Amino acid sequence: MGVTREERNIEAALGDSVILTQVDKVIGWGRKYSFFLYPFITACCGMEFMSVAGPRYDLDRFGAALPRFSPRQADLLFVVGTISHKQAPILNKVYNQMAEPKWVFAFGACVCSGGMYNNYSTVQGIDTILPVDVYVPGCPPRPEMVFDGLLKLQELVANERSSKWPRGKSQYEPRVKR
Amino acid sequence: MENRHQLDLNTELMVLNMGPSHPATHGTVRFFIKLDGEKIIHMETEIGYLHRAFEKHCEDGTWSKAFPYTDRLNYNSAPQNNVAYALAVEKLMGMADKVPARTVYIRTIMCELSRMADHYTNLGAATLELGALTAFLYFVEARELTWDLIESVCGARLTSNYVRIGGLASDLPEGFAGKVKEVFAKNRVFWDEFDKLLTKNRIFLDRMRDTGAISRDDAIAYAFTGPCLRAAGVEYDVRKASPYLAYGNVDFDIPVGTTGDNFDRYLVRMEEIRQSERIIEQCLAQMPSGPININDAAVRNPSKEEVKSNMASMIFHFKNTIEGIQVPKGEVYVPTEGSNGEVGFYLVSQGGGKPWKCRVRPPCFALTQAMGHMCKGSFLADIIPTFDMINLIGGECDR
Amino acid sequence: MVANYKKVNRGVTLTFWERIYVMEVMRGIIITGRHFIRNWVSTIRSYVSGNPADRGIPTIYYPEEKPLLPEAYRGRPMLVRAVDGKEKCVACGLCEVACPPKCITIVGAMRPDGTRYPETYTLDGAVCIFCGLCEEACPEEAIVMSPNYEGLAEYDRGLMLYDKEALLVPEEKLQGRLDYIRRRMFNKCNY
Amino acid sequence: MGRLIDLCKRKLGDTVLSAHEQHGDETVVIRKDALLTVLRWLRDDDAMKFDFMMDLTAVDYLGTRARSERFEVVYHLFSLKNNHRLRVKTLVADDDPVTESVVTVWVAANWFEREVWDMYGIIFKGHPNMKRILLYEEFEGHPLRKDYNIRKRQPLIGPEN
Amino acid sequence: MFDYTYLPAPNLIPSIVEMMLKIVFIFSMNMGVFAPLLGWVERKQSALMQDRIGANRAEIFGFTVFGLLHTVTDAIKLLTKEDFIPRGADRPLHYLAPFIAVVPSLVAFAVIPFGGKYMLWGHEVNLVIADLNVGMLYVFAVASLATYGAVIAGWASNNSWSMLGSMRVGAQMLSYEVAMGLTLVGIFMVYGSLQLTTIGMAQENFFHWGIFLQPLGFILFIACALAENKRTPFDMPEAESELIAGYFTEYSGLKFAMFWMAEFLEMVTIAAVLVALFFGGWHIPFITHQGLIAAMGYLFGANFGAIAAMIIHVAVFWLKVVVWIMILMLIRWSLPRFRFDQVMKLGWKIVLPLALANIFITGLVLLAVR
Repeated sequence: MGVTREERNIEAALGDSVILTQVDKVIGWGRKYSFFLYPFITACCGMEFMSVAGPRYDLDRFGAALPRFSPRQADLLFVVGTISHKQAPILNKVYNQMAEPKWVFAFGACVCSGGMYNNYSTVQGIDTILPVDVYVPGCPPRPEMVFDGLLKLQELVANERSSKWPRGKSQYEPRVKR
Repeated sequence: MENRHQLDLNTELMVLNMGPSHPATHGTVRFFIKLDGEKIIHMETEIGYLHRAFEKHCEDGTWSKAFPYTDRLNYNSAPQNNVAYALAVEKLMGMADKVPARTVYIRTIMCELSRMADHYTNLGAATLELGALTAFLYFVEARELTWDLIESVCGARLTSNYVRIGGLASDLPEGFAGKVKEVFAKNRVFWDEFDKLLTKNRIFLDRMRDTGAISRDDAIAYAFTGPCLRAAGVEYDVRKASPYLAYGNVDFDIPVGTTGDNFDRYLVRMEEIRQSERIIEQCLAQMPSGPININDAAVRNPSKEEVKSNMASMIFHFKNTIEGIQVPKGEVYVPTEGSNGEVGFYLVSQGGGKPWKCRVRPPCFALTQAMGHMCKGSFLADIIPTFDMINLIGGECDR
Repeated sequence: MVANYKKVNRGVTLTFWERIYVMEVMRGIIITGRHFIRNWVSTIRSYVSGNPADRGIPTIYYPEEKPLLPEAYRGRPMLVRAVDGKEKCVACGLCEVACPPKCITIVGAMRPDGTRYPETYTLDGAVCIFCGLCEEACPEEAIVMSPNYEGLAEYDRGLMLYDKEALLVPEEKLQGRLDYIRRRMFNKCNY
Repeated sequence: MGRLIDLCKRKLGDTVLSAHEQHGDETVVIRKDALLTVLRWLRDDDAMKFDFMMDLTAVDYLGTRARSERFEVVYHLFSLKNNHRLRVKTLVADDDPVTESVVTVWVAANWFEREVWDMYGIIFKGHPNMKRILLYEEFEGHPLRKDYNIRKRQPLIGPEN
Repeated sequence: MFDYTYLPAPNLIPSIVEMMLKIVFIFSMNMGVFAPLLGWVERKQSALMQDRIGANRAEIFGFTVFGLLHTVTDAIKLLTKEDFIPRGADRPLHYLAPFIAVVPSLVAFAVIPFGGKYMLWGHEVNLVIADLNVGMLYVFAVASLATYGAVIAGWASNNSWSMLGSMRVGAQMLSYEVAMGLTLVGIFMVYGSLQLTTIGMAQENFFHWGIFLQPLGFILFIACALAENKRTPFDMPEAESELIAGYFTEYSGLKFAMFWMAEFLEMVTIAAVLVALFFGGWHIPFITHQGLIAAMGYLFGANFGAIAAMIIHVAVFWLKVVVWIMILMLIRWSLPRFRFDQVMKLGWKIVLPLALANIFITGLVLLAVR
């Protein structure tokens, strides 16, 4: 039944034993080819995301074609499109709801840095509220750029130590409860 | 009557919060739904999750810097917004008739190409949310081919930033007409397959027909425009009512529905794709040669050669870029037919290089407003086709 | 040559065969099944022959195969290094002004021979929207939108802050784009 | 002067504060207190028949006009039957930003008026649900007013910047 | 009522060995081959239908095996995923639900014959785990248990979307179970038995296959079976665009995988029932059961010939099952989904009356023939 947080802590206490590193490798290999996405699509980049998943580029080749709209079943939070301040608490909530291990993929300039929307309503890069693993610039990025990012993420995941998990919740709490 | 029925069965109303991260709401809308079983008793729509301060940004920059922002209004059909904005500024400057004929035709072609791309996306996404993933991906590929055309002209797949005040960013590439022919031949196959898969499929028909219907009068009262209005049987299309660009010179049909339900909207959009192809083919046949920009250094940056060789041009180039194009005082409203409905730019200039106000009339805004009206009394599942056929584009609705 | 309003055919009257689901389901299956078999056969053929062109599917196997980009494609902006090894940029600052997201910062300086050059030229790749307005604003053809789109993804936002050295590219590598903008965009015959 | 302006002036008399035509767009400025009656007449009269309220917005003329005329609420009307357009404006003062709601005339005005309230802080009397629409309730100020700085952020989560 | 002959009375040891082998075979076929492989088949098949290539990049020492390894990576990923139980959930039931969902589709296989009867060294081998004389009733009984898994999952999750999903499951499964039972009454009347082996043997003649004798029953059964399986066009309980993930919205990791597996296993069961009832079970068209055994016996000798015939029959059966699974997948990926009330309408107003009419007509025809 999965791995509970307590077991993770034991692993962390044991440190870098050889067996654990080998296990990490196998787990990393498994994880890197099996991302279940949570597409958090808000804006223009979503159209490009359709293309990424579409026949021409085919995200499924990387084993990441199964979008799960329930955050519990997703591993990779694809933040696609501008995040406004109104949207930010929801993004944060979705991130907190995701089951470990989880990664965050910043898709497009708006998500990376706010892009051209340096104004009162736009979050200036989601890394101000969440930990982000890979940034893909472009407005919107070409599907090839997205795959570059995905390959980088796969590399990151393959070499991850299990002691990294759990990542826990986002460090911020919304100011207003709704 | 309804109350008594509820008392009899002693059902409890269920309040459901749908979105904004719900798969059917495109991430930008939240519905508060009161359900009696699966029936919608009351529905409220909340938008604004993609408010990106379009107007404030336009007021912040020069006239020509607004183009990238207009791209991202209706991002499915960026060239249309570019064109609409350029037309408004040109009209405000009183030089609408000085734009070269070739530019007019190229703009028409780009408008129609993006309309096709928009409808492909919209219809595809609608079927995706109704569960037919395969049909969706056929249209994604068709859109991909259309985008290839747009990219070969504009240099970007989605956010084209192609039109300029008094001209265009670049000329059509060599051999464009031939490529268009190839792509259209392929797209027609996809269109036919999509049509065969869905139009007469009873499952699809039952989902679409008589759901989300709006009467003619209600559609007018809610200021519907575009395919949704025409589906309700109102004969109104800006391209016909007040022809702009080259629409007066081409022959095409404007599909009109009868009942204003989702199925009519679907049919109207399907037909518009075919008509757009017709318009483009005619435009390509009529395409005049010549320049694509106004030869007026105060409006359109002069060519690079001239900037390098001519001091006056150089000064204009610097002034246009730094201070912005000087637009006389005044105000203007220019309606154009976007893929979702009337996209109108209302510009106010107080003189100088920056817009005082740059307002866009968002067709989706008015359409989304009627969601509660259209969905009342129908089932939870009917929200999906209705909302898809409204074609809410966050960038345009929330700006 | 006028537009006409035309009622769409609603196709309301389904025939009996269409009403009973079965025939329509069969038709749908035949269409998708045709795709399935065609693509299956062509994919196997391409496995055997090793020729990607044999695949009936439009999928591009990205990291191994690259798409064919049109000439007009705007990738990441690059600075042009002239044949003599110096940057073409004269630090006039027009691109800085023209950039809608304001991602460019330039500090200009003077060479001993009196020509201006950018001492630092920073472009924030995380902010850039690839709109091409800098290219249009540049009077010297010193910044152009290269067809380069690869390797832009990063683990850290700070790494996307490109300095002058990262942006400078020899002129001959950008020749295609330079030709294109001279021919199709800012050519005199276009005015 | 355009045909519609003439018609308006003849019928409405001194409720029309001013009128002008530019680039073929006809504009009438209406006294605020007569707004509802005028708009209703514009909708129902056969020569006018403005059944579409295409757009409703406001403009902030801070610094270029007297404070009593700071805001303009702009209605873009369209008639399907007669295929003509008219722009109707009304002036709203800075210290008393209140005007009549036209939801009873055109249902479509509902969200547009909420948006104007959100962006400009103009209150529409008689509106059924005068709440912010694009921004969130916690937002202070009205961003499209000329005195609101574009970079003044009020985040709901994360660091203040 | 019950016929106890299937109990291993006369020669105990070979019977127990036979029984164990059969159970192991079916279990490994389902859990070891079909559950993981179907994930891959579904992925690849849908990809090719949609002009894509599908998962093909997972590699181990440079081998990608047409993307088969993605099944392994998925398994590893899901095994190491955090197991999540939402706040306010009913913990024991939340744990129990996925098991309740998986087990019935496995257990239902006990009565489905995947081959005929063969004499091996004087011991009769009957290729069905439990040759119940009320076989089909048992399948119905067990299949209806699966409903509980979904309903409990939705209820235990403390989430309104899950709840809606499980409500839909309950309603949909109940209504289609009734219809499904009735659609098969025609088959029972024609073959005069509820025992699946008897029905299987009766289809030895190609023209006595269920599809020819009960065409309407076949179409209705497919509709009901799809509805029972909760896949498009009947995937209301888990409709992504309506209910996010339906009743298993709040499940993660392995428990989510179990729901997934349950769906695939159900598909195998449905395909197997279809083949057993309508497509001649293990029979090859125009070749009789004894004919094949005799032919093989002529080639390899009596015992080994029987083994060869057995292998051929089992292979034919599974081949038919695989073809049917692929057809079911084609249906799943080609069609849009119904609306909930339309599903109910279809179930109660169309399928059920038609099933009754089918029984009536079958009865009349049988009367006329006899």
